[in-house]
Amino acid sequence: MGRYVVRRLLVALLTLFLALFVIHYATSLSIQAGGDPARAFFSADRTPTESQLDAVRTKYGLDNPCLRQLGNPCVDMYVERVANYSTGDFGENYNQQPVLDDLAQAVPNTLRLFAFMFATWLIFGLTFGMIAAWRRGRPTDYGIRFSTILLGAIPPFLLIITYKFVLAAPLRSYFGDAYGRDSMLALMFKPSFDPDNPWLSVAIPGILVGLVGVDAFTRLTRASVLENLRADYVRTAKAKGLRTGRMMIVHVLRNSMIPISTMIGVYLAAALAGAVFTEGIMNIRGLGLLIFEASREKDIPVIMATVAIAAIGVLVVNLIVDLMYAVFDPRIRYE
Amino acid sequence: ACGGGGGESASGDMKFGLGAEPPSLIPPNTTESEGSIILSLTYAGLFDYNEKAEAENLLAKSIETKDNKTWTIEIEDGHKFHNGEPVDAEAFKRAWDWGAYAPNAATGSYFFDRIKGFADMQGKKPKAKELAGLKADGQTLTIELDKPWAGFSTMLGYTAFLPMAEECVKDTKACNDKPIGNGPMKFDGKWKHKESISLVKNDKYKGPNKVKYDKADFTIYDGDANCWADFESEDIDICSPPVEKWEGAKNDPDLKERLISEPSTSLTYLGMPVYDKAFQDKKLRQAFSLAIDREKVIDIATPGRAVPATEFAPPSLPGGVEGACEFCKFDAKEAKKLFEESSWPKGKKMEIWYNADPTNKAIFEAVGNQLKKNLGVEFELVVKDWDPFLAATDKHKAKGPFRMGWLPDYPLNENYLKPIYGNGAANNRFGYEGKDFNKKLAEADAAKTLEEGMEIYAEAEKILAEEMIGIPLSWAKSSSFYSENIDPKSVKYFPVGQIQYDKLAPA
Amino acid sequence: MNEPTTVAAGTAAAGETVLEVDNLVKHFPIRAGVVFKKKIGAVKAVDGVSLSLRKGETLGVVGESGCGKSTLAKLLVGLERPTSGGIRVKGEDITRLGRKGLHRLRRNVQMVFQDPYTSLNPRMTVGDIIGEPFVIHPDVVPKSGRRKAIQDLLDVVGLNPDHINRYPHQFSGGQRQRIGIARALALKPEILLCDEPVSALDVSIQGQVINLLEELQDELGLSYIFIAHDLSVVRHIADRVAVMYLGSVAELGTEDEIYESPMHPYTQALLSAVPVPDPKAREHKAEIILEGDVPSPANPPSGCRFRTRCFKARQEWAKTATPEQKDSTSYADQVPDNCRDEQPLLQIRPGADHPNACHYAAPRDVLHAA
Amino acid sequence: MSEAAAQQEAQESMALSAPASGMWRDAFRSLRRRPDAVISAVWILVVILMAVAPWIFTSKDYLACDGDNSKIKPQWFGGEFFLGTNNQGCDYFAMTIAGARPSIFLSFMVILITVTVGFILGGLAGYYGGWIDAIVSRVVEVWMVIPFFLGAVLLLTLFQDFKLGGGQILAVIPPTLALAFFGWTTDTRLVRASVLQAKQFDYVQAARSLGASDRRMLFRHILPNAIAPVLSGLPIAVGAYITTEAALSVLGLGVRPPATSWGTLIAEGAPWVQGGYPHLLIIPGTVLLLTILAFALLGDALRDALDPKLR
Amino acid sequence: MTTVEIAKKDVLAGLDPSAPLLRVKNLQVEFNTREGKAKAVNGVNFTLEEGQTLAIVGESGSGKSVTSQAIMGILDIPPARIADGEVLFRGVDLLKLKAKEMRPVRANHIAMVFQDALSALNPVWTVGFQLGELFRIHRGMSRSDARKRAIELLDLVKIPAAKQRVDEYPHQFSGGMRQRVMIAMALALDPEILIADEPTTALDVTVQAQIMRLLAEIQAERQMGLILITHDLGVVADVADDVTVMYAGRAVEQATIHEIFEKPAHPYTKALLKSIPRLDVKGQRLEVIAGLPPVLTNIPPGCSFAPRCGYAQDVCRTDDPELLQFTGERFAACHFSSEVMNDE
Ligand SMILES: Nc1ncnc2c1ncn2[C@@H]1O[C@H](COP(=O)(O)OP(=O)(O)OP(=O)(O)O)[C@@H](O)[C@H]1O
Ligand SMILES: Nc1ncnc2c1ncn2[C@@H]1O[C@H](COP(=O)(O)OP(=O)(O)OP(=O)(O)O)[C@@H](O)[C@H]1O
Ligand SMILES: [Mg+2]
Ligand SMILES: [Mg+2]
Repeated sequence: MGRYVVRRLLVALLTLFLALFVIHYATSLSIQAGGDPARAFFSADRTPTESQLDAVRTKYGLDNPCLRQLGNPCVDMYVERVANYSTGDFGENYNQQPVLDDLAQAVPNTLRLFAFMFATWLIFGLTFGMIAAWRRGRPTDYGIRFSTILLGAIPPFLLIITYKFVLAAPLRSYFGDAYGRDSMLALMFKPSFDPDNPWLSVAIPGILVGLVGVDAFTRLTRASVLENLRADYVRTAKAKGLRTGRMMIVHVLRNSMIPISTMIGVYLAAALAGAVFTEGIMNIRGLGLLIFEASREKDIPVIMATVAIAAIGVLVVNLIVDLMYAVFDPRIRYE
Repeated sequence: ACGGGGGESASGDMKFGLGAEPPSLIPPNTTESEGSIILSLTYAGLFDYNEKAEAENLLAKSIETKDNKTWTIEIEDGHKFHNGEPVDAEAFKRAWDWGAYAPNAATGSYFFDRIKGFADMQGKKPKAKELAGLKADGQTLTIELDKPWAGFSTMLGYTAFLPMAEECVKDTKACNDKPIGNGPMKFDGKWKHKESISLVKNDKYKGPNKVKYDKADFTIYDGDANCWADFESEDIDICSPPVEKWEGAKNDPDLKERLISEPSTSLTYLGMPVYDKAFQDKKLRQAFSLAIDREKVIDIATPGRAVPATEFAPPSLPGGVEGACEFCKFDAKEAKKLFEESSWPKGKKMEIWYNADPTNKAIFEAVGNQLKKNLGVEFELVVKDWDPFLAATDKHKAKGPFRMGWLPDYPLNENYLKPIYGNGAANNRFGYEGKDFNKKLAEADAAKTLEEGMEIYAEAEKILAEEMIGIPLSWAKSSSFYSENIDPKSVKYFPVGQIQYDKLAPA
Repeated sequence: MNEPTTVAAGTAAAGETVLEVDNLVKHFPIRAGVVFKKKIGAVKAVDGVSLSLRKGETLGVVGESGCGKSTLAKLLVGLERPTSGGIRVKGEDITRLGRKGLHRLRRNVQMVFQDPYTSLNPRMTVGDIIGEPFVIHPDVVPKSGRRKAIQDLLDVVGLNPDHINRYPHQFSGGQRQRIGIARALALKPEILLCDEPVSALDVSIQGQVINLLEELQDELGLSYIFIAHDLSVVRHIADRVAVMYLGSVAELGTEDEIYESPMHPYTQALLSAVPVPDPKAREHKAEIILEGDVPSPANPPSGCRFRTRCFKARQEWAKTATPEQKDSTSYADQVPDNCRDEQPLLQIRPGADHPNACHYAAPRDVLHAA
Repeated sequence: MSEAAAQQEAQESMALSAPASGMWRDAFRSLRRRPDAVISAVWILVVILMAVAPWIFTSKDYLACDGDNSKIKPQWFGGEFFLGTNNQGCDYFAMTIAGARPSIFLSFMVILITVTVGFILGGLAGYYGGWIDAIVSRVVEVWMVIPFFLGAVLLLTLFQDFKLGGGQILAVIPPTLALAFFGWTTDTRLVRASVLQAKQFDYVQAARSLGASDRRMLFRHILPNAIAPVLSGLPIAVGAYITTEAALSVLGLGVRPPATSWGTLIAEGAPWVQGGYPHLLIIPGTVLLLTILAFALLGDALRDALDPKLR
Repeated sequence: MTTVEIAKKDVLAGLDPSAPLLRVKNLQVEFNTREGKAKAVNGVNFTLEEGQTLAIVGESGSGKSVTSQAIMGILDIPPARIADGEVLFRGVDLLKLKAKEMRPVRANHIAMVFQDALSALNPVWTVGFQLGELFRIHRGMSRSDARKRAIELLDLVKIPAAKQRVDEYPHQFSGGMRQRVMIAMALALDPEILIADEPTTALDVTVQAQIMRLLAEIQAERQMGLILITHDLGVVADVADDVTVMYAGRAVEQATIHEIFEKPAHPYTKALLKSIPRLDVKGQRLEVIAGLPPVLTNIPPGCSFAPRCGYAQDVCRTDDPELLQFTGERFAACHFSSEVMNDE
């Protein structure tokens, strides 16, 4: 098991390096094809002199000649960057702040958002899915199915935009008047992120985006539970004279968790997608907003570091998911 | 009452929003508005601009010149940086040297390019580390320019010319995170990047523009109008509404009392690519300009946030003449006539370029629609991100009229003419080489006094108004609503379109 | 002990030898590893099998699940490459054939699969399925004659030639198996490998397929290798029988020899375990009940593979063991030394004319025991 | 063949001659019986028609906008502007119709590309195994750790300069490519898994024992197995891609002007909700919602129809 | 070994000790399918007494499993529906019991062993947990007591090293051992009736023999009634006392084991016996039952077997013969039973 984890981690590291190289190559290509971002440092419609541009290029490491040769993968830059990463040096962003600070700020916020999203998925998805499977073919099933599909069809950003622009301020005012502006409820409905109350102010957006994903989660749970309800061992459980409740929880749920947990890695990636605009709209300083702004500014150190963190996240979650299988399914053993 | 509600020092706390994270808070490296707002509170410079955009002494006791080439400035004594260092001539000299020194890559370095010795500080390995034309002696700062220039003093109110403490120059990084200013406010803790900036009143400040509140918290947003939801929930004290909310806010009986709205000197115009044969016909350009109903465009795209531009330099600035551009009025008939006379091939599609931004899209879609409606020109919008857009226009790669804007570096009509349309000017992206125009400019440059020069510049503007190399569209108008926490009388605008945060007073 | 004699025993069928298998071995590597898969062991699915098949003869192969029957069949039709050993079809060694050679081989050796439900592509019509061999080997039947050839084949296997456009799911299990047989016959092979062709069928339908196979053999002179775990079916159809245990042949002989005088204790146990559909047989059948299951082919026992379950070995051991030994020795070790150390070869041993692989082979009539 | 046998055979097939149809006909028949599937299919057809032949729905040009008609609320049948206008004065009905083309084109194209790539790479990797599989699996793994949407955003911003033209189709190609660039992994994995599974099927072994060529094995026997699982996921994917394009438009990375898509309409219409012109969001939002819903419902129904266990 | 006392509660009221152990009367089960109602069980009658082994044979799809599941009350309703009939356990009609009353009957009075032990055991719980669950649910035992009982049971079914293996998972057991675990589970609460639905079909003959012997031993010891469902006539011949033959959802013949094999009274039984190859007899041509069983959604009038029957006359195509007693304990559903019996 320990050796398995170590070996998996080594592979993950390789995957990470390759993924980073893909991103590195994409950013290099974009500079080679579309010009470097030095020009954009000079705000207003003012043309800087070549000397000024050069100074900026030197300062931000954009003076490497390979960035002028279309198609050159700039391996030396890549190697240097990865070497720096291994010493914990993530470089500086184009505002000369340590990228590490950006990450230290963004990661917890995104994780908070995810916590609410995942909780929503799990709580609603599992409950709805199990009920729908158990009541399969009856009105309850159709009701759950239709309402989750409907919910899933709402583009999540639509929900967030509507919430922020239409609902948040009145709700905040309402609860503020009722319980005081610093009451939990009032703070929860702050229209944009509040660094002083990070958990409260991401709760609603997290739940909203989570609700949209409940659709797929319910579907998955339902299918998985249905599959297990048909299984022979459920018949055995019935023949043993077990109560329905015990049967569902002991003999169906745990078995159903196996396929459900497989999907968690996939969901994580989807969640990151949700993070980009949720964070953008709600002004949450998380990974999504960070990478979005960074790619706008071609802030390569930030782009690379953010992708690295996101990739590490995905890899770690996948590893955890794999290990979780073994918990849910004793047939799986890792050597 | 206070917006924060829960804070213990109820009165005197302000909550502001910044539309973006300032890239830097080192004065010579700060050229955009968000950084300037913070610097305007934390620093005090030699001059400040009054409502008429005239430079007034702030820390400067006097400024003198004989030949418009060598300028001597006496600095008031007794001012201190937040860390206790004195604000002397040396403080200015070291800041400007830092800004001009190319390897520091300060974005405001171009402000110093008229000072003698600037050229030696450029390049990868500059010959000099200090500006040869700068001399600091106690409280006396002597500046020698490359060439005489009457307008020099008008620039000095700008952020780039603020002083810097020695400690700040030694460790600019630390100074960026917690600026060591000399202004009415100072940092309360460090700059929380991309989150917030908290300022507290600097009780030791001796300048005239002391602030009337104790604390200012700036929430950093991602986007100008993003503060609006928070303004509505009373978490922010001043905010400009997004376009979509303008109509509602303006008509809100509660809110409309608390609106401040004033035009600024920020120009949006349509650059004509006269390097392209298709656009070399003057009549065509005039027709375009006449065909645009500027009021309508503003109504659609930027209601309450702009006024039609009918001149090249703003009338509010020295030298500006209202309505100097006669082709800038809306006259569809005349436009059509001129257009028909012009060389534009029938049915040719025109590209209109702009840099990615929702507001720009609305503006140029509306402009295109006007042209289509009034002249029958088919158009296509070409949108680019900031740097590819600049790269393309710099290199004359735009295949159609393109969006341009201009914020003045100093309040003078010249600043809207020479740096944009002058022969070989860095911002002349049109391929325009106007002999008469340049002659006029040279003449004005050589004028004895500023006033004299201004008039000749205005004549040059007339030439432009005939050529229509750029088609002025609108002057930005700053319109903000403020909360009940703010004394309405204290809300004032800089002519450049910024709230004067230092003047605000709690209600 | 006797001199080892050659394996090619059996007297039933005459004719030339069409297929010869010589010491055939197939090991499936067990790999593990995340980045680089290392071989950490091998499943010895087939481990030294020698057989021969004559023209017009049916060789039955029986054995318990996992003993390597299917692997053997796949090796013989070239679906798997042997680890070592030789397979000669009409004198030609096919283990070293290239693509072309294999292609040619397919014409001579064909296979009928176990499960008629999964061995037919549900998306193809019967005509397509049976006609597929002709598409793959276009020179067998000219394009124009294919439809006719397919219909002839349908007729041969007793299906309505008009059903050429139907899909497999429209047929019953027995009919599907006929389709599978028709497909195998399309190339007019001489050797047909049947891997449990009736195991998936109901008893009442089994007969149809077995009868068909017998008829076809008579008409076309086919040679069969008939794999089954049902000893009754094998007795019914086979001329000779090979009993397999854990990848190797335990006993090989004519149907009479194997059923009437089995030599190997495994064969005996196997036969005695088969329930006879006759309540009267209850009384006179010998009951030999084996302990435990077949060991894993990835880790077969040393010496005689059957020793872990062998009653005979235990009897032999008990003859010499002291009472203390009997108490202290675990069940698995209650075997004579030679069973543990020495793998018995498949050879003719005293007491019978057919080869077996047991150190203590002795004939015993389990079916008619009193 | 004996007469008795023939007779018996005839009997047997009588008993079996139930529905003489294949998997598709079966699926189709069961779909036809579900009202939700039928309604969804009709709506999808309407939407496809909007994309292919917008002129059937309106004669107005969505690009002919007059600032004088700015922000008219829906007039229904009472005026010139059925669904009103936006702030540029463009006919909103025409815009909504026009928005269908990029949205539909994008999602269909992305699916076409990802499925094609998925079948090729997944098929090759699953069928041949060995180093092809090693490479494909590794690349898939690498791609999987770059979150799909993040990757697309990155690509689109980095390569904004890449532009083909302003038409309703050309304008949507960059986001299409970006989404396809990161979207192919799912299909590839799905196909690969199906192929690996199918390789074990007896009928595949049977074809191999007949000496079938690799191509024949793949195309006749193996890949068709991957069709059902891939296909039943497509309607939901269509919905997801339409949403994704809309999300990209919110970020300003979707189709480029003057082309418009539902996503663009929503992104631009959303802030107007509270500004007093909710129709600017509600109309495209409803159309998008209905379309996604239709695809999702149809996908559900299709999956049920293709799954014999659920019949 | 310590034996934990189990107090067997009388879980069912109204039992009549003198009534037959189990009597199934005219059981009919339908399934709702797309093609319509499928009459999977269409009139099944039999009686089971203590210590008796009743074999139910019939080809695939003849309704054997559905019958057994109907007795256990574990059919999925819907799609299944019990259209008619009674299942009398010591005189109590189990079909009339409420779900709550029926639950304790399972495992306590009637237990079941399924065909495929691998899928019938839950792969994610240890064998010990699944065995112990019965005691914990029905007897309210503590976890550790239940585990002790589980070990005893594993010993009972002769699983070596039961103490260690009790904490292993089903996949760690071989096929034969899993089936032993299933049997142990069925025996746990000492039921009066054991239903074994094809308990050995998935196993090799050598293992099958082990399992069948185990079952026979236990049954003899406990005097349970055993219903053995199988399609293997060999197994039937080996262990059964009586046989019920099912065809297309109906019991078509019922007799003692010797009678059935010597003189079958139904043409289907007869054909079935002739169609199996025998181990002890050298091969002759096998007889074949032509045709197929009817489609259950569309059973033609008359005798379901008529289309495949050599004895069929016009009457068979119109009148459905009932399962009639004609000599002693023999029942057959055929218009021509005597002819069939006397024919050779
Ligand atoms: N491709 C393979 N890779 C690894 N092991 C295999 C492979 N094919 C078969 N085996 C193993 O080889 C052994 C023999 O398998 P085979 O299928 O030949 O048995 P069999 O006698 O046909 O059994 P059954 O009666 O169950 O069909 C088994 O242990 C099986 O698990
Ligand atoms: N859930 C169900 N829905 C519809 N029909 C069913 C269902 N379960 C069983 N049947 C049908 O009922 C009939 C009897 O099935 P049953 O399982 O009792 O057969 P069996 O005699 O046990 O066969 P086998 O020997 O294959 O186990 C079959 O035709 C089957 O298709
Ligand atoms: Mg096999
Ligand atoms: Mg059954």
